[in-house]
Amino acid sequence: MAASHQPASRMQWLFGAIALPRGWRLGAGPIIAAIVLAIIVMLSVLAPLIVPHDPMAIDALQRLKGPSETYPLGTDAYGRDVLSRVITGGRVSLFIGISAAIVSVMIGLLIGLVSGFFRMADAIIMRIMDSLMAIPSILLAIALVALNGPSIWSVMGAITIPEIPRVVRLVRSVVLSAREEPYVEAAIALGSSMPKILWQHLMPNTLAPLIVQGTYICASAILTEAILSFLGAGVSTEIPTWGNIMAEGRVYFQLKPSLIFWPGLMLSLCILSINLLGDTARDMLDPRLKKREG
Amino acid sequence: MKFKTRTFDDVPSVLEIENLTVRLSGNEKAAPVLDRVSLTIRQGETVCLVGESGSGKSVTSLSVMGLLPRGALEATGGRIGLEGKNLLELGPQAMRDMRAQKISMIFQEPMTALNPVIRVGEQIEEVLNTHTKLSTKEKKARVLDIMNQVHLPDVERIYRSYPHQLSGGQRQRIMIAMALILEPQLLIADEPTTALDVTTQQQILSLIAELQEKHGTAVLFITHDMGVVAEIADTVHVMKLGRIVEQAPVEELLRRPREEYTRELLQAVPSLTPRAARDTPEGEPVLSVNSLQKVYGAHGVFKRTEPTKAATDVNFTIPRGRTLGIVGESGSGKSTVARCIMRLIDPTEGEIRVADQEIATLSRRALRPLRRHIQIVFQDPFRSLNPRWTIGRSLVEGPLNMGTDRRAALSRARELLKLVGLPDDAVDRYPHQFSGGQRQRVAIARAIAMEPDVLVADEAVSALDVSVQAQVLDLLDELQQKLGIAILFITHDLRVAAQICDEVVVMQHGRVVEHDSAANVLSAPRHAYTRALIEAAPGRQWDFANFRELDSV
Amino acid sequence: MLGYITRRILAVIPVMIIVAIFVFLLLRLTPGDPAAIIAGDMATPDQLERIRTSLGLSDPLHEQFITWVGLLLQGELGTSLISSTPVTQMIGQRIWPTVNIAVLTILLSVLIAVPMGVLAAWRHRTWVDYAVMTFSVLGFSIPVFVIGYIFIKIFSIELRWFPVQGYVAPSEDFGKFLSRAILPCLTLATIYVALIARMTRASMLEVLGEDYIRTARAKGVKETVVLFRHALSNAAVPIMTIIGTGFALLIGGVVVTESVFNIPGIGRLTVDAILARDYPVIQGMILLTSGLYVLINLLIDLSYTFFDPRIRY
Amino acid sequence: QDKTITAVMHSGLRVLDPIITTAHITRNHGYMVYDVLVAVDENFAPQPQMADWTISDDNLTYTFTLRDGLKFHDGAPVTAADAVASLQRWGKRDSGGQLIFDVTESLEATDDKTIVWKLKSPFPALLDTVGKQSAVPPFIMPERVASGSADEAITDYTGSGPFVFVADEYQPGVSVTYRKFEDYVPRDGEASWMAGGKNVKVDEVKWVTMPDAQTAINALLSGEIDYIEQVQIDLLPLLETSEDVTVETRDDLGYQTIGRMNFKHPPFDNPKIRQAAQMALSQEAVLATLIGNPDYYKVCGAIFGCGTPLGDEAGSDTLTSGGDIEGAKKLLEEAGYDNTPIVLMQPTDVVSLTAQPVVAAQAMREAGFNVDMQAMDWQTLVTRRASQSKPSEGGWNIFFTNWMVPEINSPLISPMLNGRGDAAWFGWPEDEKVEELRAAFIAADTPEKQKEVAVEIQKHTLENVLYVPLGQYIMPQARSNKLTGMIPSPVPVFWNIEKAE
Ligand SMILES: Nc1ncnc2c1ncn2[C@@H]1O[C@H](COP(=O)(O)OP(=O)(O)OP(=O)(O)O)[C@@H](O)[C@H]1O
Ligand SMILES: Nc1ncnc2c1ncn2[C@@H]1O[C@H](COP(=O)(O)OP(=O)(O)OP(=O)(O)O)[C@@H](O)[C@H]1O
Ligand SMILES: [Mg+2]
Ligand SMILES: [Mg+2]
Repeated sequence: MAASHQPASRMQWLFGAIALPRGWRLGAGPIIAAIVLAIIVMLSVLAPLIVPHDPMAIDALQRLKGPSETYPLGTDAYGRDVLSRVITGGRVSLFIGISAAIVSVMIGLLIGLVSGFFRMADAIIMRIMDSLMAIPSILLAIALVALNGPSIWSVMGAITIPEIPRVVRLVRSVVLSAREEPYVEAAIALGSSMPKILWQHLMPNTLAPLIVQGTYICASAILTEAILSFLGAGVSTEIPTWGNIMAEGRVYFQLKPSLIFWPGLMLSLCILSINLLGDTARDMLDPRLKKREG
Repeated sequence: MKFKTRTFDDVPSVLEIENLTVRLSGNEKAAPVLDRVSLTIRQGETVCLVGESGSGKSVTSLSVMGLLPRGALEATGGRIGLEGKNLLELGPQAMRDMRAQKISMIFQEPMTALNPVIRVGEQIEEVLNTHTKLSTKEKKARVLDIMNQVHLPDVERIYRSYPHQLSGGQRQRIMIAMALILEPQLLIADEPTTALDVTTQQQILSLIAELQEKHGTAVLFITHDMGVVAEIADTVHVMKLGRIVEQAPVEELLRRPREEYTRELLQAVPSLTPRAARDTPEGEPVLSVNSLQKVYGAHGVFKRTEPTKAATDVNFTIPRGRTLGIVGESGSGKSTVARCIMRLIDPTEGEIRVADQEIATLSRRALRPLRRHIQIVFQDPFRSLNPRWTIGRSLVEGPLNMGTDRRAALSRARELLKLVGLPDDAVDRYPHQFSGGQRQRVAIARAIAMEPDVLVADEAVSALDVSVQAQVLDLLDELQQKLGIAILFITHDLRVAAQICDEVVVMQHGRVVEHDSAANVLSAPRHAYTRALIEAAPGRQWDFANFRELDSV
Repeated sequence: MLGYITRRILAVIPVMIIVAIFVFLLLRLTPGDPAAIIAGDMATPDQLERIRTSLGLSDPLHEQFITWVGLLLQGELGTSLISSTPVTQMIGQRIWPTVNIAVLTILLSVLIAVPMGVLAAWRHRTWVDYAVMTFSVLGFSIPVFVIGYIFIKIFSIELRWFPVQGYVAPSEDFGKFLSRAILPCLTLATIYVALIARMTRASMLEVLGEDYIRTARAKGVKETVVLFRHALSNAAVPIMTIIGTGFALLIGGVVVTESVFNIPGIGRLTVDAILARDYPVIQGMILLTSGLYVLINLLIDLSYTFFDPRIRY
Repeated sequence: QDKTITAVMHSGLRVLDPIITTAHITRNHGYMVYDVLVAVDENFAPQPQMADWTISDDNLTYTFTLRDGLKFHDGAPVTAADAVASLQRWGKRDSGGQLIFDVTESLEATDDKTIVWKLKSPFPALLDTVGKQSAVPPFIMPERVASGSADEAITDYTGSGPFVFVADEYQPGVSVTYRKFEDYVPRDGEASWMAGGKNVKVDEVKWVTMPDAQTAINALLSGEIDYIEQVQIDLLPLLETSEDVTVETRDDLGYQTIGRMNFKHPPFDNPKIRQAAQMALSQEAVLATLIGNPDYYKVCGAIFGCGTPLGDEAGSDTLTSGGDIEGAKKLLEEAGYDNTPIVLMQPTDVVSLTAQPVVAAQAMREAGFNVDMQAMDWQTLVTRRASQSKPSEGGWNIFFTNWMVPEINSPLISPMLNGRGDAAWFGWPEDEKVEELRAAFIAADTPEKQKEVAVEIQKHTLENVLYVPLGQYIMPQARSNKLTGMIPSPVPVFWNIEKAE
């Protein structure tokens, strides 16, 4: 038992209370979720090897066709194979969704912790965040594309930057309550440094709301990417992403809903899985929900 | 000494617990937390439950309330009979009706048991909202009335306060008020007076006695204070390791304990006679406090409320290796002084010197290296432990900050846990999985793991049964001998103060009213308040250790 | 506290200054030429240049900035380069639909989401919890336009309960306002219901294990009171944050919903202005929203002290 | 109860000055609010509108006489001075107008009702130009308005036409309301295109913008609106089932979609490579992707448009027959293409321009081009296409756009046939041959001769790839069956329409 703490020590420092408790049993839900997510990620990564058609090859004569043997999910308005596009679409979408979520959550977390804990910093940081919140991501996207050239990074930036203030606010609000807890006083009395208190005592409190916010950002980034594409400030609409497949299918919603259905299904499955995993992580983080081992 | 001697042979019983067994959920192999506990309380009877800390007293009471933590503990056998119904089989709605109407409970740890974001007045009032149909005005009047009855000062202010703005004892009295307001048939009080000074305690006890008189309330009283037991109990049950080991009318038990454990317990009760004086060591005092003052600012969105003067002109010094006790009225500013000394709050005025360093005005950053010199055991141990951290992790936090190697810190932590009488697996458990007294011991272990020069102990042993208490006090004494720790010991328990303090400070209304050697304060008190305090010490005519009356009072 | 509020309200000024400079620079960094929009496709370079000059776009950047700040100091936002309408008038026309829809949406969302989240936390890991989660996930992973179309299909086209599109000011005819606003609000609400419900659930779970919940139960109060008064008020701070930032987002305008339901709100105004590089309109819009955000955030912050008295500023 | 027509127009009205801009929506707005002196009818023949005219025998003096009863919306009578000021302002902005003023001796109001226009040399197309309905028509405004700068948008919207602009209800880009001008005196006779009697039969016309095509259709089906100017062709099936709605084409000429290359920079400075690119392209592929339904598009190799007097398809075989990838490859090889990336600008926020770049990029890639398709918004494209920098440094190689056929149906007006290098339209070809041919066209005095020159220009254009015509398409309109009497014209006009209750 003693030894078990040794290798975990550095990890513990980094992740606060996240150490996986022993005796925790995963239910079927998270396992299925992990498998679904893994399959979708695999499909996306391996897309170039497995798709039946070139996802960008257009064929005007095959526009908006229903499912057939050559096109199992039919074709879109450019006569492109929907199946290939949906599979390939995961590449950009998952990348943007997950990285936007991670980046904005990480940056927001750091800023929010500091801002929530130090009153002096709070006044300044939050005013900057207020300002940042007011910049529309479309404008940011167009400007970033202009500065940086059209690239996935510009899109990432344009999606992530406006999310940061919202994450900061969330983290800060949790810290504001938590910093009044006596155990924080106790940590001060024990001579813990501020970074340590922030990261080890306060940060774990923010995780549950952050998991929620993070999955939301992930989903909304994937959808926002499409909006930006269509305003000419995103990834070229030629490159399939779940977002822009759906956005392109928008016009055909009443005539050919399957154009939206498939990418929508993939996205929903993904987000559902991430949510289930997030919930599981949350439960694991809460010792009060853990069972004591015998 | 006059014991209660009423017989309850033909009085109907209110609560009948038969063979109650409680186990850790999903763990059949582990030893049960409660092992076939049986207990009967009759109308108007006061049953005291005493015993080792962690023996299952709180779990017993929670089982009666149907409030065992879901997913952690569950009742696997036996019966809890109330009015002919088995509470273990009641549905949630029926159980809800039972609570407060028929049974009320005073929880052990008042800080965590009060909702931090609702004004305490409203929290009391809520009981009335749920179970009566009074007008708003009547309700408020009832609440203020009960608050007065539990001797809360300044009830209008406290009515509007949030729990964190109250002292430990004040919170506890809120809990009591909440439980008493509806005059229940069965009152379960889980260490209701640990944070109360003896005069207030006396008031509360007589309040409960009055209730019993008027309504025939049956009381299950859990306590560590044998003095209280002697004063109020009709019947006493002694618990150890989840089992009731002995059960007898109070006088019988105190005079002729049958079980070995009971005898040990009684023998461990400290006497009220102060310890032999030790001479003051040479050299500068380790801690000196000079005209310390603390005023809690008031705040509200638009209206200003009166600020609270919690401490005024407090002066004292503690030399190396000596112990200074602070006793006094609940809410008199003891914890405030302690927190100022720790610089957890900023004193409004005054000087604090620790190891020759003026710290009252140092910045947080500059304070950090000094932290190892001065440590505190919080009055409220549960909240002072991070609920997400294992005990082991909490224990090594301080030493790691001071540069101790983790392995060494951890083995020292285990050692300390053993010294304070906690089981071996404690390091890997979380705070909520312990009993109140166990958590308090964790807090003590955490503070002494730092080997400080000054230890501030705020009600550090109040939740411990006397045998464990003795063990802990011995430990402190030993450390003091070895390392020369100076201890600031805040307590309500005059017996404890008598045992370990060299000097005693008596506080009332934020001021020091008396300050002298322990012997002088306890045997020849000068201030009226001090005299009242000593008068009120429960069981002072009884010599517990020798199972007889004290001859010399 | 009053002092704090005053300080925060005064903070509008530095925030607006930062935003003003930032937006001004950002806009001039983006390629685009309002003159080209005005002149149309066939204009010659020479004509373009003349229009540019007449719009003041040929002046050096700092002069344009000074001119604009000068206007601002007189309390003016300038006039649209494209339509020559005063910016204040344009924003004035467009902000109310957005605000009205936003308020209604948030009200609706909170009313639906909070109980949902509480229920999910209470029935943690039961089918109720999973149902709420699935619904929530659909809420934020389905594009709003899909939800909008589906609502239109069901409620407007099949059932004919509400009009397909349009906006009528509530002051003009409240009934008509409601019948037109209800679908866009519901559509937007699906996202916010999802987010708020999940946030409620997450923070409720943190709180439900606390001892004071046990105390509340010991008092015999109803389970709803335990959940909504004791637990929810402790869990409220992050939920309020989400509601507040969500509201801010709605106030900033929601382009897609405004398009689907043809609501003349500021979301479309902003996007149109950005796509047309109508600088004064964009600048005015962003300045105004930043001021609004400062106020909304102030309200959020004040709500914290209401829900958690331990929080002080 | 007022009779109101609610119409969804192809875009939002933002600019209210029909002289300063060539935007179609503003021109349409112009026709609502203003009247013109002369207007072409459906046979392309100029007809008197506000004024009758006489031409001197030497073809140098045109005398216009205003008809009686003309009033501005503020009640003031329309005078010759107003007309002169309006024509002059127009002349500064319209390219056709500029050509006339280049040869104008004088233009003056000799009395309240008479305008005398003297030329230095004959300008046979004067009446056609003054009466044209495309680009910028010379709308008649009050003198005080028209005497302002031609580079600054007007702010006084007092008009002379059949409808009054309701300033209070105007929301730029969202909606605009017009009320019937009670004092407007229509000309006698049937309405025909922009000419004839403009009889307003409703009280109010409201133009609204609906950014969402499906919403507009749903709104039309549910009777919330009366009219959609342009229906996305893929969505027609949604309307076909309804008995209350009619889908029709109002204007048979429609639009021409085109590609334009940059002559200044490699590789398209090389005519062979331009030809290779053109050879790779197939009109059918572009149109089928863009429009889908073949009823609404026409493969047409004529740079002046099919169905127009000058239209001729000479030299367009590869374009009209589905492209020749192999031929393009060969040509590209011959030309020694060094794989320089082709910067192809793709505007993603304009629905009618999203397909062309994608289809073209694929075809050119197949032919061996290294295509760098860059997505951007239309505004960025507009700015960027004006840049003469290297493609790698913020310039470009090729972009696509659409024209209304009347805007390109003659060498005089088609901007893409200007071969004067830097003074030419974006792409800046230096092409003396085309300039010569254009001069020859102006000099040609009979339709036959003109046609002959036009065919030459057609051949030359495709050979030198001045631009690539990618075919013609029409946009149908949809209206509620309650609306009757709408006249077929390229500009949607709201006079003559009746609305049943
Ligand atoms: N949630 C829990 N999970 C696991 N074990 C628990 C839990 N709560 C209590 N225990 C264990 O049950 C035993 C009995 O606890 P209980 O709180 O009843 O003790 P107690 O007699 O009230 O002690 P004290 O006097 O210290 O308050 C203790 O050993 C404690 O560690
Ligand atoms: N944060 C606060 N804000 C306002 N008043 C406070 C605050 N904390 C404590 N007080 C008040 O200050 C007084 C002294 O409190 P303190 O906690 O020091 O008492 P104490 O002597 O430790 O009492 P006890 O023995 O009951 O723990 C009390 O009246 C209390 O209500
Ligand atoms: Mg206990
Ligand atoms: Mg205290």
